[in-house]
Amino acid sequence: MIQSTFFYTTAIILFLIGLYGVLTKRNVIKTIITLTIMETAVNLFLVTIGYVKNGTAPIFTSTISDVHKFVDPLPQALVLTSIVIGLGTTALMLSLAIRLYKKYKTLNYLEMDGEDEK
Amino acid sequence: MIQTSTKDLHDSGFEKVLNFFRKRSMWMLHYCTGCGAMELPPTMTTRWDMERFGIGPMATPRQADLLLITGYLSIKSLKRVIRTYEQMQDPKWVIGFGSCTINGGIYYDSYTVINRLSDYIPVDLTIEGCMPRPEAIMTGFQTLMDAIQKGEAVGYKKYKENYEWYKKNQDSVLGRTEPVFTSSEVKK
Amino acid sequence: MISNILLYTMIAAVISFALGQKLKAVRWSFSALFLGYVGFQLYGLYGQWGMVETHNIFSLGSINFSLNFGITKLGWFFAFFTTIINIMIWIFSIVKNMNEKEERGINFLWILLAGSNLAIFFSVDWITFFIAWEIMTWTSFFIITPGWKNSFKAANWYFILSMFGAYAMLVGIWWLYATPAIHTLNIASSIALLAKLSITAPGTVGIIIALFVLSFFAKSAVFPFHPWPAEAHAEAPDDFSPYLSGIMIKYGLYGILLFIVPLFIQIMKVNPNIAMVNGIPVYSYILAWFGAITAVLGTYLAIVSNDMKKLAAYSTVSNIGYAVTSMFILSSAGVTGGLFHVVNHAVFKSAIFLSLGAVKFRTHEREMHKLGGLATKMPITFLTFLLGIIAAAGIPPLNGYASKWIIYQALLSGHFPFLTTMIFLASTGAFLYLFRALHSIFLGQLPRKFNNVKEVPFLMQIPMILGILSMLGIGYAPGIVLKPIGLAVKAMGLTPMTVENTLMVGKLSSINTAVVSSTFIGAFFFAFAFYLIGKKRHHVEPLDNYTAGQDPEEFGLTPELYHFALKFYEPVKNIFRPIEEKLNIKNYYRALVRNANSFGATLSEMFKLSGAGSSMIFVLGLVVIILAGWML
Amino acid sequence: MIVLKFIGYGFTAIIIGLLFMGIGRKYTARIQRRYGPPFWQAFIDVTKLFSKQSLSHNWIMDFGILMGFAGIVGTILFMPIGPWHFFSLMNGNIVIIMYFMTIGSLGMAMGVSASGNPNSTIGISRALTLMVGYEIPFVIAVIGLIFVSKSSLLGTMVSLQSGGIMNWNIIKYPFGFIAVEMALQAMLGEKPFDVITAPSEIASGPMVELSGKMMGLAFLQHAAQIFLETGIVVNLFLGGANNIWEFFLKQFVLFILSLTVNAISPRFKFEDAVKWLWTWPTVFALIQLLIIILT
Amino acid sequence: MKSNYAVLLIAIPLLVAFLQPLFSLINKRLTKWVTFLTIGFNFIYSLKLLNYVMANGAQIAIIGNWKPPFGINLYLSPFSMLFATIIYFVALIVLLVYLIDKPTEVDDRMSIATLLMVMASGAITLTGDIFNMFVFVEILSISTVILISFNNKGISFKGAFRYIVLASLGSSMLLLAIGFIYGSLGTLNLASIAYRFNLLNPVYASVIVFLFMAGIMVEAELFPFNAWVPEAYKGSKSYLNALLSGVVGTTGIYVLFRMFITIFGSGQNHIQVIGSVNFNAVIIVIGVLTTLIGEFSALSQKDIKKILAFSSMAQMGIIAVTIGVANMNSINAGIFHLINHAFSKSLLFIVAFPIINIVGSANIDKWEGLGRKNIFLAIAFAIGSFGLIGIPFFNGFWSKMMIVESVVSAGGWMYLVIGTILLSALVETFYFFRIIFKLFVDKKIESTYSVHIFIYLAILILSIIVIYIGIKPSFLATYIHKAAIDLVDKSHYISTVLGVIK
Repeated sequence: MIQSTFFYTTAIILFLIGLYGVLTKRNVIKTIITLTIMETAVNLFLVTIGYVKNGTAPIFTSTISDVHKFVDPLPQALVLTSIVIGLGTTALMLSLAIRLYKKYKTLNYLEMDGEDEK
Repeated sequence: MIQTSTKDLHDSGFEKVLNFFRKRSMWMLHYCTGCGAMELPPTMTTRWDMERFGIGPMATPRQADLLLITGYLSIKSLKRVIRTYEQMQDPKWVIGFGSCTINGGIYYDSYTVINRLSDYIPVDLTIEGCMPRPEAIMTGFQTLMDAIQKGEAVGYKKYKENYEWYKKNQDSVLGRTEPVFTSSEVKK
Repeated sequence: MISNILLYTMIAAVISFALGQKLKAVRWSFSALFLGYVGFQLYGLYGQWGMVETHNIFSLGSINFSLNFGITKLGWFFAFFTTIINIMIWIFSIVKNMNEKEERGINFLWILLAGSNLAIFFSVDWITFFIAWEIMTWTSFFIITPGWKNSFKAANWYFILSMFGAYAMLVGIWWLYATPAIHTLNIASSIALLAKLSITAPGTVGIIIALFVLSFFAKSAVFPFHPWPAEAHAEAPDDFSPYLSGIMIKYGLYGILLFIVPLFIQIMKVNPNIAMVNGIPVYSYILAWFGAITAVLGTYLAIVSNDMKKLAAYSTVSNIGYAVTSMFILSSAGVTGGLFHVVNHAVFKSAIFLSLGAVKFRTHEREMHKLGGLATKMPITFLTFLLGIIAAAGIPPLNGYASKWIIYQALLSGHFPFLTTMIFLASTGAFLYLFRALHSIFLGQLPRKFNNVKEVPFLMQIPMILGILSMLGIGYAPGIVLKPIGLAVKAMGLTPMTVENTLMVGKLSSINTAVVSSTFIGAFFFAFAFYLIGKKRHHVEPLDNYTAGQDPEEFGLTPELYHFALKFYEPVKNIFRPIEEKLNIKNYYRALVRNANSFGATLSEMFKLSGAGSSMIFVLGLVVIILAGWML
Repeated sequence: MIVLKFIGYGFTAIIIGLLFMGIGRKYTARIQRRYGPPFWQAFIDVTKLFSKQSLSHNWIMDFGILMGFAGIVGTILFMPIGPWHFFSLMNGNIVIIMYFMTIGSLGMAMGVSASGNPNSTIGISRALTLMVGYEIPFVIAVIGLIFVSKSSLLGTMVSLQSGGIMNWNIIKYPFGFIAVEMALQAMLGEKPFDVITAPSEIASGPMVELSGKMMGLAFLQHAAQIFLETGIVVNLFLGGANNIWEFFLKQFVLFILSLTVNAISPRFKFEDAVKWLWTWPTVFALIQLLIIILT
Repeated sequence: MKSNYAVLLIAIPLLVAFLQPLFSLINKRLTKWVTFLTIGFNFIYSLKLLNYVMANGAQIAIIGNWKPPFGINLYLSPFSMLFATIIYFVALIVLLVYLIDKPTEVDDRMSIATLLMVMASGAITLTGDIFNMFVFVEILSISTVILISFNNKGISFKGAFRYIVLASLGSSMLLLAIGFIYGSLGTLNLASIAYRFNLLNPVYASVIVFLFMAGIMVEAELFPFNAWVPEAYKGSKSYLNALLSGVVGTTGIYVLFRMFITIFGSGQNHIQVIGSVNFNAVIIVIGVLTTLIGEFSALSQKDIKKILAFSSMAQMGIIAVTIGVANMNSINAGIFHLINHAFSKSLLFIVAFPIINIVGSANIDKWEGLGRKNIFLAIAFAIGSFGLIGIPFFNGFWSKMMIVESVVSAGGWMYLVIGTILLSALVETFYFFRIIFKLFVDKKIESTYSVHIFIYLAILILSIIVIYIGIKPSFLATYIHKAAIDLVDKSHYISTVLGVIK
């Protein structure tokens, strides 16, 4: 139980760090990094939900039939999906960062000015 | 030269009745260029009080019957006097004050001052003096009143009859001032 | 029947729009003829009181939207008179638009406006009323500013204030509906129920009344909404200004007569506990004061304005003030006087605006000091304007006098000394600006560039002559208008005034208008006899004038210079300058708009701030959410 | 018959008015220690004016001046003159009188400003502004009287004041009378309120272009106006009259009162005149009104 | 069962999207047509399903024969089908314009993104599983970002980047909410969440609702998650903005409706979101603030795209208020207004596209005189604006009337709310009238751009709809009525999905 509290706490701390970063960082790359931290936090959180101490894979075999020891597989599926989506998002963001840098020659979001007409 | 004599223009008939009212209610417009203006306030106020004859000052030529030329007239102001006189409504009379309006007085040789007023507008009465005292002015008014009553003060008719002659005289002096004015009235 | 008329109006509008750019004359003649047809139909509807037509639109949830048209006495009266005045204006428009640049949309929108005009007067429920009200607002906005840049700012004054009013009314309508004791959208029954509710919940009733009053006041330009007419009237097409002033500005008064005044009368009957001043509810008294303030303020603003259309517009404001004051007296004479003044004002103010339109048609000038001496060039126009201002100043024997007399009767017999004084002050002041306009436009020196100005074409003169005739006619026999007004007043639950064709009986005194008119005519002949005495007068040139002996030409004096029209009432302005500097409602409105703009700019800049995560907005939002969740 | 009565009213007003003017001039002269013109001087002036040649700039000028004169003459018909009254229904309807009177002002204003002289227009602008100035105290005072007599007819007010001097409104409502008297001074255009015609400033203002019989008509109008305005005040405050001579006498007393002030006063600056009228007489009128309302 | 085929609405666009590279090998323009046809199929099929659902009541489509709550299901109800249909319809109209837009290098990829976007939006409305919803939201935001960034301008990348950052932030929160839900309720099926939600600890429920709301507010363009709106709209093409507003925004609000009323809501009639915090009040405040900020920001803008963007934001705020008020009338009104907004705003964005091309600028100051050159476009713009600001006999009028009615009838501090909303509406009216005025200014415009017939067609269809709804709203009223009942009736939702539970 202590461990899961630890994980929850870690997840929330990481999430807050990420949130702080997203809100305050003006550098495009740093923003992306903090977002990734956030995603990690959420993933950690999800995994923790399904975590059971000394748990086993949720497969009924002849030896293991204790349902309470089963680790919930669904959160893990969720996390997998989430990781995949996160990867896609990060890739997209990075490609946008490249484009932004090409256009504005800077990575500071606030310094990206001009070309506002049409 | 003046074409008609004033005798032919005298009032007659009902006009003479009206003349009674006219003489008792002379509204004057004083053209105060010269020193004669100084004599008018005492004439108007308590001491001599010309209002008892119905004579009072008026501000505009439209209502005035009597034009007082109180002293010398420069050529520039002659122009205004003529316009003012022409704007007055019949019957109307002119009184010249002092020698300046008779022969130029002390300004007789000035190139800017006219000498004889009656060459330019018909003067019904001139009051001698340099300047005339209020007593003289009062007497002058009364003389004019008598003339009006008799129907003899008909300068305005004379002016109409001899308009050409007066205009010629006026133009002859005002012509001298041509360079002073703009081109617009040279045509006139 | 009514819905058919409205449907035809829409069809007529579309036909008008379909007519090409070349067929301007056809378009305007068509619309005038069409309106003539509508007027004829309306005449036929006289007497069919209580007829209601319902068209369901849809119902969703617990609300049922439907359009209900019915004929009330008040509504018919307004509809008929406004239609007739509109026909007059459109006859004027035919020539005006044939000779000037015309926007095709104007006629289209105007026909729609005329339709919504009828719909307002024939609606018997609030939804219909509001729909007609909204259509009226936006169509008139685009007529005032059909793509002319300088008129846009002017129209905005009108539009923003009107929309503000409309939204206030919207809230009022649904508040009515949401109040369990009322829960109706029918106008007549909502009045009765509100009056009953005022015993138990005076606060709610007060707020609902305030919302409606806001709306009506905004439309009728009662203080503090008075700035819009000057702007809108001045910049509107010249033929639309009469409509604006003669008809449009009356919608608010119609609303007051339709809802507020009957409501107060009902409340007085039903609820004996209401706070009273001089026998009328205190709210009504306050509203009457608003009218009085409007009257005085409008007068002052008219006095100091130099634009002739603005002047006439402020004059309208002040006349609205009289009517409002009179109506809120709630006595029979008060309501009759207010209503009568509305009609009279419609007549003489459209005549005035038509003549101003005629002047502008020929001279293309609006600033009064650039005009002058047009009376000899445009005699019919001058006469229209002269009689118009005589009527507007309330001088007998023209129509404006009759209604002002009733207003004074109402005010004096109701014991409102200060209101009377205010109205009298405004009325005397009216004299100032009206004369100023008369002088600056028609009298004085004729500028040289207008030496070739001619009278307007005959077709344009027709409405003006009609205006003159109706002013004289109503002035001679006010009974012809007062009798239908009596019906409408009776429908509100008041005893109508005793009137005959030429006799008005008041509490303090009575008046026979025919006698007054003939007295004037007799006096004129008397004076004319004196005029015949003596020599015939002779004519002189305008510039042959007392100029202290100076020759005008030599002096460089032109007629334009010798026309005293600019800063005509500078002394009056000087007297009021200290007050005006501190209390200029227009400046408050301007500041409001400025602040709204900068507020918007600040907000939109906020979106650009602080990185892709927009922390600024985010933190603000979180704070709001937390606060809202915590406190509400 | 009615025509003759009409003419009789008109001529009465004119003759009495001109007489007042003449006597007034004499009176002023005596105050200034002058001999002064004869008391029929005003008649002489009018006759002379009608005998003179006259001009007008356009038909509006003629029309306006006629209208001005007609307005005042018409108004007089509505005023009860002692026992005389023209209309029984509207015997001194004060609202009609106030508005009918303005026909006179409007006509005059229109006529003179048609002449195109700025001096006259300035005069008119002053006259109209001054009108706003004096009508406020006047109206407030009149409203008070209307409240107490419950009628807006002068005739009724007069009959309420009958029966001795103690019933006169001047005794009952002195503050109102003071206000109206102050307003009357401005109404008559006497000093200190003679800014309208200020001869040395704006060349006698409205009259600047009037000549001959135009001026004569204006003169008559002024005479009738004196008659009318003093007459209204007599009816309002001095209890009307039982016969016309008493009426004229009361009018004359009022007129002399205002002439006395005229003879010894300087001229107000224009804005100050209006401001003054809006302070002192208005305050008096308001005091009167409050007294009436509260009692 | 017939309704099971509803999965085709998701499957076919997905399949076509993956086949698009193959089509692009043949011809790049072909991909546009394929997209168009696919969405066309979706629209027609969803229309059919809508009518079916209207007649036969709500249905579920079970995927893979796993019964809910264990399997994934689609929930076909009047409400969801109505919005699916509208989303497909708007997309179809937008694609009509997209078809004739000048060909670019990236047409094939753009087609994919569009398809995915529309598919995801449709799927969000249909799905009965919260995690599916999350996935589709992610797909929606990613494809939207791609769509925006294809405009290839600095501002598009900026907008796209801001959007993706906020969307990731939002989806993290969404995921967190899902985690909380799963951790506490052990289910991801919406119906069973709805069934058990009131069993939760109120504080815990509040956290979930808060996180969920925060997650979806990015799509719904609600304050404070709407910072992306101005730049993204500015960055993308005008007609694609119709998708942003008409599809993405509509979807976001749809989710809010579904979750707040049906899933988290307390049940019949006056619906209160479950939890220790008064979330109805929160969402009302958010809505009001969004409206206020949107309208006033729009007032200060000169760029038509930004104006319309801020205006969309504001309208979303108004609809959010109706969600918060949550009585029957307000829900009706909200749904109605959402539909109206989708049509009117799409019309405006689509009209803005040829206008920008004719005038050569999105700055409204340069639009002066357009009405003299092309009266049709000007009138269409006027119709769209009238529909949006609620001029009588245009669609928005009725819905705004209903909104005012419902909010006023809620009483209390709602008077303040309605005051603020109407103040904003006043501002909105003003700036729209300003634009319409500018269109009719007397000025010559030189341009050789000729408007394609398809654009006219798209504009005409939307204009007719806007006016038709305005004149005869009763035909829509039946749909809205059923949709609102479906939305409010929580027990019916649960029993339809899960079968009858005691």
